[in-house]
Amino acid sequence: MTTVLESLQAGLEHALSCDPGVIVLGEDILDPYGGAFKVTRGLSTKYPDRILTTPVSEAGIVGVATGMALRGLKPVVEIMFGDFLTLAADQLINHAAKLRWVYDDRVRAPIVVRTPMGGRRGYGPTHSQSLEKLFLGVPGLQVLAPAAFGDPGGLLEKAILEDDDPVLFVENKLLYLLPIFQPGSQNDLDLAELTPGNTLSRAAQGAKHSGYPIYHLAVRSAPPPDLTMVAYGYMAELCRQVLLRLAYEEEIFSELFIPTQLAPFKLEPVLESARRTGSLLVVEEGSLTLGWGAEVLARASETLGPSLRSARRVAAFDLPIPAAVTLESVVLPGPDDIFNAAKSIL
Amino acid sequence: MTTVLESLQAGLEHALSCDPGVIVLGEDILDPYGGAFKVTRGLSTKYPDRILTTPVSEAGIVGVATGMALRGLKPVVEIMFGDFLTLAADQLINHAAKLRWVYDDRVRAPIVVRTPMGGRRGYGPTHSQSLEKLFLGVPGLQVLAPAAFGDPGGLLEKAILEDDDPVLFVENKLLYLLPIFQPGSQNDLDLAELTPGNTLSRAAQGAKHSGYPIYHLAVRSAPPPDLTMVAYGYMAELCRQVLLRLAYEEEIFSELFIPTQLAPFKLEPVLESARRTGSLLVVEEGSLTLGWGAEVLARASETLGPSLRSARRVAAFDLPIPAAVTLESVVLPGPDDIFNAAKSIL
Amino acid sequence: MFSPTDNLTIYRRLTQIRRFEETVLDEFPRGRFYGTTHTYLGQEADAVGVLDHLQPQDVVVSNHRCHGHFLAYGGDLRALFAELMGKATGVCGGRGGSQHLHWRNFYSNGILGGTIPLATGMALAEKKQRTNAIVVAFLGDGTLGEGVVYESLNMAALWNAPVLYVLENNAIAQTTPLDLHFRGDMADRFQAFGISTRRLETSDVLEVRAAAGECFQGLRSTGAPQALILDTCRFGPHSKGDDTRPPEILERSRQERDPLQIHGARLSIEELKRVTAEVETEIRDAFQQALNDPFPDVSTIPGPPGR
Amino acid sequence: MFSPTDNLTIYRRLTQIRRFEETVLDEFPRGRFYGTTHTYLGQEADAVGVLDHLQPQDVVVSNHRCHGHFLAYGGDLRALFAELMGKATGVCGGRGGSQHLHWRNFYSNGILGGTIPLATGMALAEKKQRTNAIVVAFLGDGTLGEGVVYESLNMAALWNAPVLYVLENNAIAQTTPLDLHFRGDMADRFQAFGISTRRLETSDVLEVRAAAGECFQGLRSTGAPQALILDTCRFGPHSKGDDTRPPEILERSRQERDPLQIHGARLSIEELKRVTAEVETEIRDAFQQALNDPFPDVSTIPGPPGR
Ligand SMILES: Cc1ncc(C[n+]2csc(CCOP(=O)(O)OP(=O)(O)O)c2C)c(N)n1
Ligand SMILES: Cc1ncc(C[n+]2csc(CCOP(=O)(O)OP(=O)(O)O)c2C)c(N)n1
Ligand SMILES: [Mg+2]
Ligand SMILES: [Mg+2]
Repeated sequence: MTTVLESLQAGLEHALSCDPGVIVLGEDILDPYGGAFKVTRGLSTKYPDRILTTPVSEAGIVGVATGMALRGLKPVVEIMFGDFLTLAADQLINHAAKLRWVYDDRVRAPIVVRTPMGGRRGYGPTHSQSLEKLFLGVPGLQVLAPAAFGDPGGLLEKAILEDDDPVLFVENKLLYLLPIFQPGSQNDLDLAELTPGNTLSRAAQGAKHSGYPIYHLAVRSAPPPDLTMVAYGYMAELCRQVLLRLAYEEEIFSELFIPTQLAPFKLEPVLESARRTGSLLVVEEGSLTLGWGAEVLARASETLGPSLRSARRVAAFDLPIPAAVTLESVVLPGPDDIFNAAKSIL
Repeated sequence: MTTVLESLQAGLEHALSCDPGVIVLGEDILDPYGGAFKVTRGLSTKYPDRILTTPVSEAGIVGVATGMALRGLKPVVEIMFGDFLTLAADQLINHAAKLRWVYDDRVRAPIVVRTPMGGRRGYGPTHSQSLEKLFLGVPGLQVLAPAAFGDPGGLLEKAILEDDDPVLFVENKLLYLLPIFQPGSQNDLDLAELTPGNTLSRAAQGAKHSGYPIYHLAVRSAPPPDLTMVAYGYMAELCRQVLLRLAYEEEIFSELFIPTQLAPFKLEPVLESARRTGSLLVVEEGSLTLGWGAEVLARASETLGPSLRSARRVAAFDLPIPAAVTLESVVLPGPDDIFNAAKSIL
Repeated sequence: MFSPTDNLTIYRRLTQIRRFEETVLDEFPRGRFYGTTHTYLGQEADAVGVLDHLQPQDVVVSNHRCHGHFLAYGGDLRALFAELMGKATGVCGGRGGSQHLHWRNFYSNGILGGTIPLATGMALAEKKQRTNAIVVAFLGDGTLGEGVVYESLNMAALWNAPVLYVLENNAIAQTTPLDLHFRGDMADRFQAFGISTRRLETSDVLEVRAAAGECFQGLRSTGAPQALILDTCRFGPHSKGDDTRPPEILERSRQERDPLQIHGARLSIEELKRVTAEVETEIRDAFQQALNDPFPDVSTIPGPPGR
Repeated sequence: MFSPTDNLTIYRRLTQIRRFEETVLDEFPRGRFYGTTHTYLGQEADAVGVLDHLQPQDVVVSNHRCHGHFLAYGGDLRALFAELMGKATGVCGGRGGSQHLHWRNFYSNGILGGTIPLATGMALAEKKQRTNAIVVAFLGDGTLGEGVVYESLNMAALWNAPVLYVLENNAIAQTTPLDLHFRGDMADRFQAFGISTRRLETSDVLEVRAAAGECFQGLRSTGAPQALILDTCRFGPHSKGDDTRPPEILERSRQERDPLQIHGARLSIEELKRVTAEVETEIRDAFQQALNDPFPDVSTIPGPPGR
């Protein structure tokens, strides 16, 4: 069975083999080490000229990559821990994401910045955050997040090869070793890949492809769902577990949507479902306030009005993430939190 | 009549005169220039040793100020344009805001980072943004925004002298020359200062004072409001105008809440009002997605459920801000947008 | 541009920049322009001297003070006026404004320092694609305050990026004089990264050109990054009406360090008069055309859902 | 600590750090510790030598590789073990973990480089408050990649911050050797900002102490910032089991550059044995106590509304 890590490795390698303009930059990405989380393992052996291990200069690396992208290459940057994206915030927000629009649509900056996010490994407050929320409302920046569903490597490959605009690619650390759930049926569950929404966002217009998938998971032959759940990354895996538990233990049937594109937001299938169920649960690992779920709920309430009977977010506490695992497990949202929240809004 | 600029200057100066630990750092803040927007004018003449003009090093300045704060001073940093906060993001998020919690509550980092935000002056895509939204969900960081209501200088002074935790203080550029609307009656309007909510956030517990005010504005002797509006900074001024227009032209009565503390979010009076009116309009100058309004709507929908009949945000387009004024005025939300949105949700 | 140039043409370029900038400052109070502007008055020799070495494939990365760089690169007067007026015919259709220009291989941005890694990456991309292009990146003394500059210097040296960093040291950052924002030695700031650095104090465009020539030479032969520090003078305010320097000092540098006077001395009075008059007309026409140009069509802006 | 120290005590400190770190690496696979760790093996002479000059009012700012700094500062063995185990008795009650320690005037953080402006600001605050305190800030060679370091050096020089930057150059950043992450001259990186810099290649704690003494001297007399570059060797993996260097090279540096061996040669066999045995007991007791210590009380964590 393929893991998310293997899939990402393969996607990255395939992108390198398809297009000589693809170049990978990051800290400690050379073999034999192959990167802190091993996504680049093997690449420097195969493509020694196109794998550039860098100094510890997150802002500089992203800037250098953006310059490369403006002049014809397709750079992929690895930021060792997503926590360090704060250092590259100016490069992402005031340079990479802006230039196409500011330069009157006459340049493209096709960079992909990959980075592991998330906790539950006891790495402490500066190596465990899920900071993607900081970048989800940045005009011109797309944010993608693979999950252990569908084709994470294909997602990465598509972002590298087919997307003209800057992409932030967020990999939750706990995904790497998970096996991938393929579309189809497995253990009482049905997984389907939906075509993405049709929002006319500028970014979508710029992409050469038809969009990034949303996955849909539900208990096989279940009655119509009572609850709409939406989650991305590793939280989708936790939601999968909770979805089964709700069905078995509580006879609560829910459908889970797993978007791979977080920003620009495309929520049509989620909103449609919520209109039907009237109950929406949004689950994320980042801290609650102004997390991804805030925008989901805001759009849901704008769009659905009173037909949204109850809505709720499950997220991390608004606190730094403590190193001690006992503390961390309280601060981060777990399966029980999701389970209880689901029951509480029905 | 006192302007917001004069009030802020006075507040800053008063803080300097009250506490010898207050020290001001920023680019080009010395007299005779006195800072790009003149908030520091006169200070270096009066307090030559405590006004430090700095190199062009936004990250470094915030870091230096945080170090000073950890060791007993009360530094106030001016970032010349809020657009450059991206450069200090790591210092704010991974240092200043985190250290108190991470160090087991045994340090305090009482810095205030002041910065002008906002457009409508034709400064273009890197000098016109309202980027405060990036910092509204950062655990440990408080975000304040004065408006031309009440006591902007007092707000600043309180943040400097009485708050133990880091504060980001966001000044919309168009506020500076506005006269201040004092609590009481003026031109058919009543302004009241509300005591802030009682949310038990950590930051509030840390503050030595009772909280930052929310202002309430309504047409004098109006019937019960049909609509709840909420806005901060300069958008509160535009909402004030729209509130009158709605009343005069459409006989739509609304009440406007103007929070001075954006984060941590404290929305009790707003949510109470929305529960009564069933209609909530949130107005901000920053770009729509995951702006301040997203969290307001998310909380409203979580708290109010179906009694929130209709909710809507007015915000900037999800685009960089163009330099040309004709384009900029389309991208940024104006009075007509607010007016139309208000009518549309009733 | 793109080939060694005669003295008269050089003088014309200096004059174009000078008159463009003066026109901008004159017309600003009349509400013709929007937002901010940073004029190149007094520094004209830098851009004209350095960019005279450019080949068509070369790239220029500029900063907030970009009008002079843009015009020396061959940028169009009318398009630049129009950009500053927010017109559809502007360099970036009015989106960029004074600080954000892009045309051919020219790029500028108003975030100080942030352009330096971009320039470095561009140079690496050109090298990888074997275009023989060189990237010229302009920055000011104040910009040495930004950390990302040093991150870039290190990477440029590490990977041999074909980039020439041109530091225009006018000894002031906005209103802050060098001694309040800078310590140490300016050449050392580059040499500490193993980057070969030349420094000269001049406002003579031919001296600048000669020094820049050596840098280009070095770059094209070794492929290693180079730095050129030009000690220069800013004659005007930082932006508009915000000059806090003593007028007598300014006056002295205008007397002693004027690139137009210095280079003009190489031409005859007739030549000077002719070029001045011709440029005058050019500028007036360009300004007038830009003034008559249409504002951008706002209906092209894609809005958010719901507005 | 806080006064010149005899050879035996110095040796004891070196040994405490060594045995602490070895214990951590040994026990990690047994699941006693959480998350990550960066051991100080091989670099013990740096912290012990430098911090021997500390006065009680002085401040230490440390980085990801902070255990050795913390113990040399006088930090408690059990509290450090407990912090790594996520116990309530840990230095920061388990919140910080290996990289985020604070006790008295000691501060560390896992974000590389970001600590350097903090240290600089602390020094300025101490100066303003006339405490006579000096701030010692540790950083590694890889951290010279972070731009904010240079922003800080400039400000330290500009404002005469009483700070001593101690660069521990183990010629590697995680797995990246110096020649793949660094160009230029390391002392120049500081001197380019006008910061007086000493460099020495040694693993002899007394040599380190002597050089550091000159820096402290310089600092206390001139008030100007100083830099000390210590060329050193990392004996262990970067974190755990992630050493990609050839074992023979490592073995050689363990033979030739072991601070314990080098300094131990100044003591008698009996002294060595005694100290080693005593430290052994100390470590074992501290570890055992920490192991028995309680986990933090999770009920003290304030939750978000609605959970
Ligand atoms: C990141 C950033 N910080 C601050 C500014 C505001 N600012 C614009 S120009 C300037 C001074 C720049 O000085 P220098 O680099 O010497 O260039 P000069 O203006 O002298 O040409 C400042 C502080 C900016 N544009 N970007
Ligand atoms: C901002 C940031 N980037 C990257 C890392 C990941 N990281 C931790 S230690 C390290 C290498 C540091 O090398 P050096 O500064 O030489 O210190 P050493 O580990 O050799 O003591 C890296 C890249 C980090 N902690 N912080
Ligand atoms: Mg300058
Ligand atoms: Mg090292």
